[in-house]
Amino acid sequence: MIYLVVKTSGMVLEHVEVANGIKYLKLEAPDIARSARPGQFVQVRCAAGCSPLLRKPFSIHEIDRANGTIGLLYEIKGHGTQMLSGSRAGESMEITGPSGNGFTLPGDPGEECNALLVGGGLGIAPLLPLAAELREKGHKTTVILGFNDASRLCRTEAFAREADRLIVTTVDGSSGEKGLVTDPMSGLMKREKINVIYACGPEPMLAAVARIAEVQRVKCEVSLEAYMACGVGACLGCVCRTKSIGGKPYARVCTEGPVFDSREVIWNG
Amino acid sequence: MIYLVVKTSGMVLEHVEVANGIKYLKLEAPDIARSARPGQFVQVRCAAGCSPLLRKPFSIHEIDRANGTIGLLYEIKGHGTQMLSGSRAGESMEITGPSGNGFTLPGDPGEECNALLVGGGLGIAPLLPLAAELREKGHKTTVILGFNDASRLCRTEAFAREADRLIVTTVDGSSGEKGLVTDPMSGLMKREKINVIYACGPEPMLAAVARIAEVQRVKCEVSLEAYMACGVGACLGCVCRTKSIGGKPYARVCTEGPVFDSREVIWNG
Amino acid sequence: MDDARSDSEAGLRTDVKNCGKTGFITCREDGLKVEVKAGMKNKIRTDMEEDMKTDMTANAKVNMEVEIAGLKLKNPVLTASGTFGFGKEYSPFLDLNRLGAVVVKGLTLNPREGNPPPRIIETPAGLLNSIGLQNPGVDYFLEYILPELAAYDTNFIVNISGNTPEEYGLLAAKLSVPGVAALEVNISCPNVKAGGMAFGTDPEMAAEVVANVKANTRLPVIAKLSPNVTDIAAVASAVEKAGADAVSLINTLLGMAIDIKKRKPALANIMGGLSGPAVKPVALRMVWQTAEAVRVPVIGMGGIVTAEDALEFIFAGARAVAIGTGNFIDPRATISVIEGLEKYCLENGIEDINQLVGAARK
Amino acid sequence: MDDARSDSEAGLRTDVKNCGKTGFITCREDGLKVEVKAGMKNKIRTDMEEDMKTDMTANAKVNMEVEIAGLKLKNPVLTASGTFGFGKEYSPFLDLNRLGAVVVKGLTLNPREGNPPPRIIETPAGLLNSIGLQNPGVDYFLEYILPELAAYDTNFIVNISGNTPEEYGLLAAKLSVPGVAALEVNISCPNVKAGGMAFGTDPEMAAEVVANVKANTRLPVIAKLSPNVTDIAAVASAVEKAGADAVSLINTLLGMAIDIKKRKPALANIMGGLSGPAVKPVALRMVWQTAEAVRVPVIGMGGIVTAEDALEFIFAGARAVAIGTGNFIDPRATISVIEGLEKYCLENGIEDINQLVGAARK
Ligand SMILES: Cc1cc2nc3c(=O)[nH]c(=O)nc-3n(C[C@H](O)[C@H](O)[C@H](O)COP(=O)(O)OP(=O)(O)OC[C@H]3O[C@@H](n4cnc5c(N)ncnc54)[C@H](O)[C@@H]3O)c2cc1C
Ligand SMILES: Cc1cc2nc3c(=O)[nH]c(=O)nc-3n(C[C@H](O)[C@H](O)[C@H](O)COP(=O)(O)OP(=O)(O)OC[C@H]3O[C@@H](n4cnc5c(N)ncnc54)[C@H](O)[C@@H]3O)c2cc1C
Ligand SMILES: Cc1cc2nc3c(=O)[nH]c(=O)nc-3n(C[C@H](O)[C@H](O)[C@H](O)COP(=O)(O)O)c2cc1C
Ligand SMILES: Cc1cc2nc3c(=O)[nH]c(=O)nc-3n(C[C@H](O)[C@H](O)[C@H](O)COP(=O)(O)O)c2cc1C
Ligand code: FES
Ligand code: FES
Repeated sequence: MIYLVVKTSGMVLEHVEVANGIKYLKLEAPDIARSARPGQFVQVRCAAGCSPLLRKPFSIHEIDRANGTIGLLYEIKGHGTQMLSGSRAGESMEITGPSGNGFTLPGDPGEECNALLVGGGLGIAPLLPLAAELREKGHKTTVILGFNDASRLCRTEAFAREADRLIVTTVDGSSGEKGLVTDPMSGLMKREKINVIYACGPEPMLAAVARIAEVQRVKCEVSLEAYMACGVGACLGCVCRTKSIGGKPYARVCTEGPVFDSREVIWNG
Repeated sequence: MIYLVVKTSGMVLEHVEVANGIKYLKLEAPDIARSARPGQFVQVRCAAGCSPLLRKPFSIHEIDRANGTIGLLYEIKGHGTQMLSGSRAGESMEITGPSGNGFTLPGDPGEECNALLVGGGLGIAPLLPLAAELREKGHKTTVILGFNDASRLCRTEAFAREADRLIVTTVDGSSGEKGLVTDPMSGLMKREKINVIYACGPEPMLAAVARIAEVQRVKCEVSLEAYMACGVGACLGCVCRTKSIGGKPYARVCTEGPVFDSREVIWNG
Repeated sequence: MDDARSDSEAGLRTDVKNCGKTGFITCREDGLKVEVKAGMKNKIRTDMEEDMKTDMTANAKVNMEVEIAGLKLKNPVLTASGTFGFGKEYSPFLDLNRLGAVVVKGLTLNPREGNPPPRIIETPAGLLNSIGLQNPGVDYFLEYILPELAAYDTNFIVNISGNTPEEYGLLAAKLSVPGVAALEVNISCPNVKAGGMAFGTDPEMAAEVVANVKANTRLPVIAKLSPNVTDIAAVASAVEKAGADAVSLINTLLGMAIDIKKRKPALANIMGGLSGPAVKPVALRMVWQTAEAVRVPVIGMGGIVTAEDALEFIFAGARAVAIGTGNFIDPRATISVIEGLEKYCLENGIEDINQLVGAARK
Repeated sequence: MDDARSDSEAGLRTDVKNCGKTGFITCREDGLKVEVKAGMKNKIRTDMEEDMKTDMTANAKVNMEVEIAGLKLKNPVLTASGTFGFGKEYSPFLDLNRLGAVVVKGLTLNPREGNPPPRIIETPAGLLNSIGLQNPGVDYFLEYILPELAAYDTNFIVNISGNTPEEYGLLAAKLSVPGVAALEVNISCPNVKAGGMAFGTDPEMAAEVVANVKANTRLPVIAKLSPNVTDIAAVASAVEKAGADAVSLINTLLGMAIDIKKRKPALANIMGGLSGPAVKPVALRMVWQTAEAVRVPVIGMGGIVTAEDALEFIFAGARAVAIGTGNFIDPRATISVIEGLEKYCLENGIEDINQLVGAARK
């Protein structure tokens, strides 16, 4: 696999709060947009100085090759994202990317697939460009987006444009179906044949998705998160435990991942 | 001496570049404006997080008791002032003050004084409220402002409003008289009787002013700078060498200063 | 501005003692005013703050009290020696009576001038200092400062430094007077060339110093450890054996900075002590190791600014924490740590903060 | 996106070797593109960068070359072991040939899995890591990695760690092959329970390790010192006496962090090594002390991100500097340090960077 990774300066084009504590950031970054694939990520230097110290990883949430822009969707979590949230249109920031392997698109060219995309919380971010690309390639997509509650719901309109079918769940039922994002999966998979599942979200959710996929014998790719330092495979800081990737017990989330075949991952607990 | 020192949240009302790399910042801070005296300073937390770590000291450059505002004039020097320069109207920042002793106003009430104010570079900052107060009290003031070159010249209009006479010097002659800020002093003091000199600026300049004052036997107060941590006299980090203040060799710039009788100061080199 | 002002609009009043020559009218973040009357010598009444505190804990029922070496502290939050003066310097910003204890600036037998300036410089997330133990000497403290402190209703712990073990003993004897709640034995100040450093880096000498102090006082004795050692647990165990009732750590890490423009060390003294958030991971590791090695209570410090920082130390095994450089970042840091700890306990159903001590070790 | 692309618009071309399985099309900050052809094994030509470099130094005439233990380096900027992989991981961002040397990830006799995750966590201005020396082992390195590195025109220094002094000797013997420019003896990694740490904190053991390495190689030997000691100068002197041709410091400071939510240590390994700007003052102080104690060249590191940081170390007495955590903050940090140092020399009329070594000590 060949990929491009660049250090570049991205100019903020749009920066808005799309839900409680969640922001959408659109950057001009033609070098990254040109080669980015769904499931890849960028690392953003959130502030000058050393607070925070590290560039912070965010999934690429939108890829507009024609206009040379990318979109990010992020939650204000700690100091880095707090600092990032202060940036305004016209300012620019150091970013590197696109990094990581990205999702594997299904099937041979021409073969139509029925794909299920499952995103929990901010895990919805990388699924949008994936849905777009699946649609472009002529596949069928069902997207399930799970949020804690209505105040955190966002980007459903963007997903509605790309997905054939969109299901929204909230834990407290304040929007969409009440329950976990995994709840609609079994029913759905009983009613129709799903060829491939893509999931991103908190680890317990991913583990649940992986279990369902395994039981139903459906290929499943999950996008993992890890604290990252270098982002290019050099520091070995971001590893997760896998069964056999490269014959080693630990795989680097930044380079062998962030997307893994769910059967490869050894889940905690 | 009784003073008030508060920790408060100051709202940015105005923040503009007034010369190359020099900004004027107007803050709503009624608690500070109420009790501030010329020569006192505030400490500003330039950014959340720990980059920079310390609150940075700035002279109070304008005091508007009626409107509850203060003005600061600062140079973008290092990381702290760089971060500060990004703040916008409507945002607020943590500040403490007014701190320090401030200038001693001359003479007994009713007695008219002829005061000479000498400011070099950013050392002009604390002289503006001093000029205003001297004028209010019916004293006569001559202000000499020295800049490196025309690109750094600023706030002359504000000084012109408060001073009886204003002299501007630049090192390269690109504005006003060519030369050092101390150059016009001797001629001036030959022509007329100056009762008191107030000076603020880089240390070599202050040492030169102090020498002139001593030769001419004129009372002279200088406002010193020092790296500060606590700003309230607790850490003993900001000391300068003095002849006898409090019987101790070192005086704290933050509390015994920043204004000192020039005869008390032991100049470096 | 030469008269004390009363802010009757505020509708709240508190009498605060005049602090030495300088009186304060304090005014807090929350807009409440505190009036100062010059020369007043009454016991300080801070009804307003007490009210606030009571309000907060009324339904709460969190026990914040901890015991260090037989000394009861209202809460586990102390100030770190050398960063808080004698306490009163910070009284414009907060009510000292709310603190678990104030640890005052390090005292020596004779007055000390301290090091020439520059004495401080900021480093990434840290502060280098080489104050050099400037202080008025123990006798001045006893005569002029301690009587003033009696007006406050909090514990004052006195930090001491000597050139010889005997000097420490002498200091301990002199300071064993009412008003002094405990002694903190600074065997770790890296700025005094004559001895100070050596005591803290050698377990035997550290023990000798502590033994001398113990022989000269009945006050609780806290040994303050230097982090500039290969094996902190060994030093901690040695001072415990010598009778220390508690240990506190860390003092500053020896460091330096260079002024690029001058091509000279940034501090006149060349080297200085590093403190602040930068050192927190090292401090926390040493607290963890020390809590494992000794049975006496551990007072943790090094880079604490927020309640979260304090919790890290408590979880690592610290019975109490001290805030040093944090006071410079936010003069009300101690108060926000106290309030943050209490809030954490409330939100997590913790009735007694002592339950959290060493939680990460279990 | 499965094909290598050529960006003819850029009008510039460079052939870059395919780095293992993953090929890169690199694209730098400055908008220049570098094309990759999968499977290519030619000597790397980086005409464009060479041009830039020549341009910069043409009129300049600053000598940036330094000598460490007989090894000539183009400039005094190295990468710190463990932060730069085997070099090629960073080739998308910069031309490795511009570096003074690449110090590769620490190798051990046998492959090591490393520690379980989480392995890293950010702290104020610092990074804690407990990688646990994950590496493919020396034999894999010799067979698969070293041959690839031969394509680059820079020095590769190999960092080694062993469980016994004999193991260090064995590693040294195996690695004494063409393509390895020098050995850096890691006696200081705080993450390996079996030995690593102990060697670095005891002068005698440190010397024994170095002597074993020296006996087994004719390559220059650099001893990498641990900062977790009371007296760094003593360790430095001991390894110098044992034959070390240079010393490098500092390795990471032992530290820890606690995850408040989980009430558990944030790293699976509990403790880790602290690096980054936070440690710079400690590193600089130790470089100062070491440069005073030894005659062999000192390689300084710990928190260097900018040219100003590097100058501090050079002024303190470092002949060369290494950048570790700085690469994570800015993947082109090494290049901007090199350019910044050159610019500083130009602006200050320094013809030879060696003139600046120890400038703050004079
Ligand atoms: C490949 C990848 C893609 C990601 N995509 C997105 C995205 O599209 N949108 C989004 O909001 N977030 C995403 N994240 C997570 C994001 O990187 C973190 O939320 C961010 O780094 C937090 O930075 P901070 O400084 O604000 O928080 P910190 O102060 O660093 O930490 C705040 C809290 O978040 C946790 N945390 C920090 N970094 C990570 C991390 N890398 N992984 C998991 N937990 C972490 C910390 O443990 C802590 O509890 C992604 C992470 C990875 C590895
Ligand atoms: C009482 C007082 C009043 C001041 N008033 C003003 C003012 O009105 N306007 C203004 O522009 N500046 C003023 N200063 C100086 C101002 O505090 C510093 O310029 C500022 O703190 C620099 O912060 P920084 O983070 O941007 O720079 P840093 O990164 O901290 O340092 C940049 C450079 O400035 C030097 N420096 C930093 N702090 C100080 C300091 N306190 N004194 C002297 N040199 C310093 C450093 O040594 C370094 O060379 C005053 C200082 C004091 C003590
Ligand atoms: C300016 C300053 C002065 C200090 N003076 C003393 C002292 O006199 N005695 C002492 O035991 N520790 C002294 N210390 C160390 C602190 O008490 C504390 O141990 C250290 O700073 C770590 O805590 P912190 O990171 O919260 O500041 C001093 C620290 C600073 C910053
Ligand atoms: C992720 C990581 C891995 C490291 N691995 C090694 C190693 O294998 N061998 C070694 O000698 N030092 C290792 N180090 C230490 C660095 O080489 C360097 O000494 C230290 O990080 C200080 O420099 P810095 O602050 O520039 O990072 C590692 C550091 C980091 C951050
Ligand atoms: S973040 Fe460094 S290897 Fe993945
Ligand atoms: S800044 Fe702390 S005493 Fe002046």
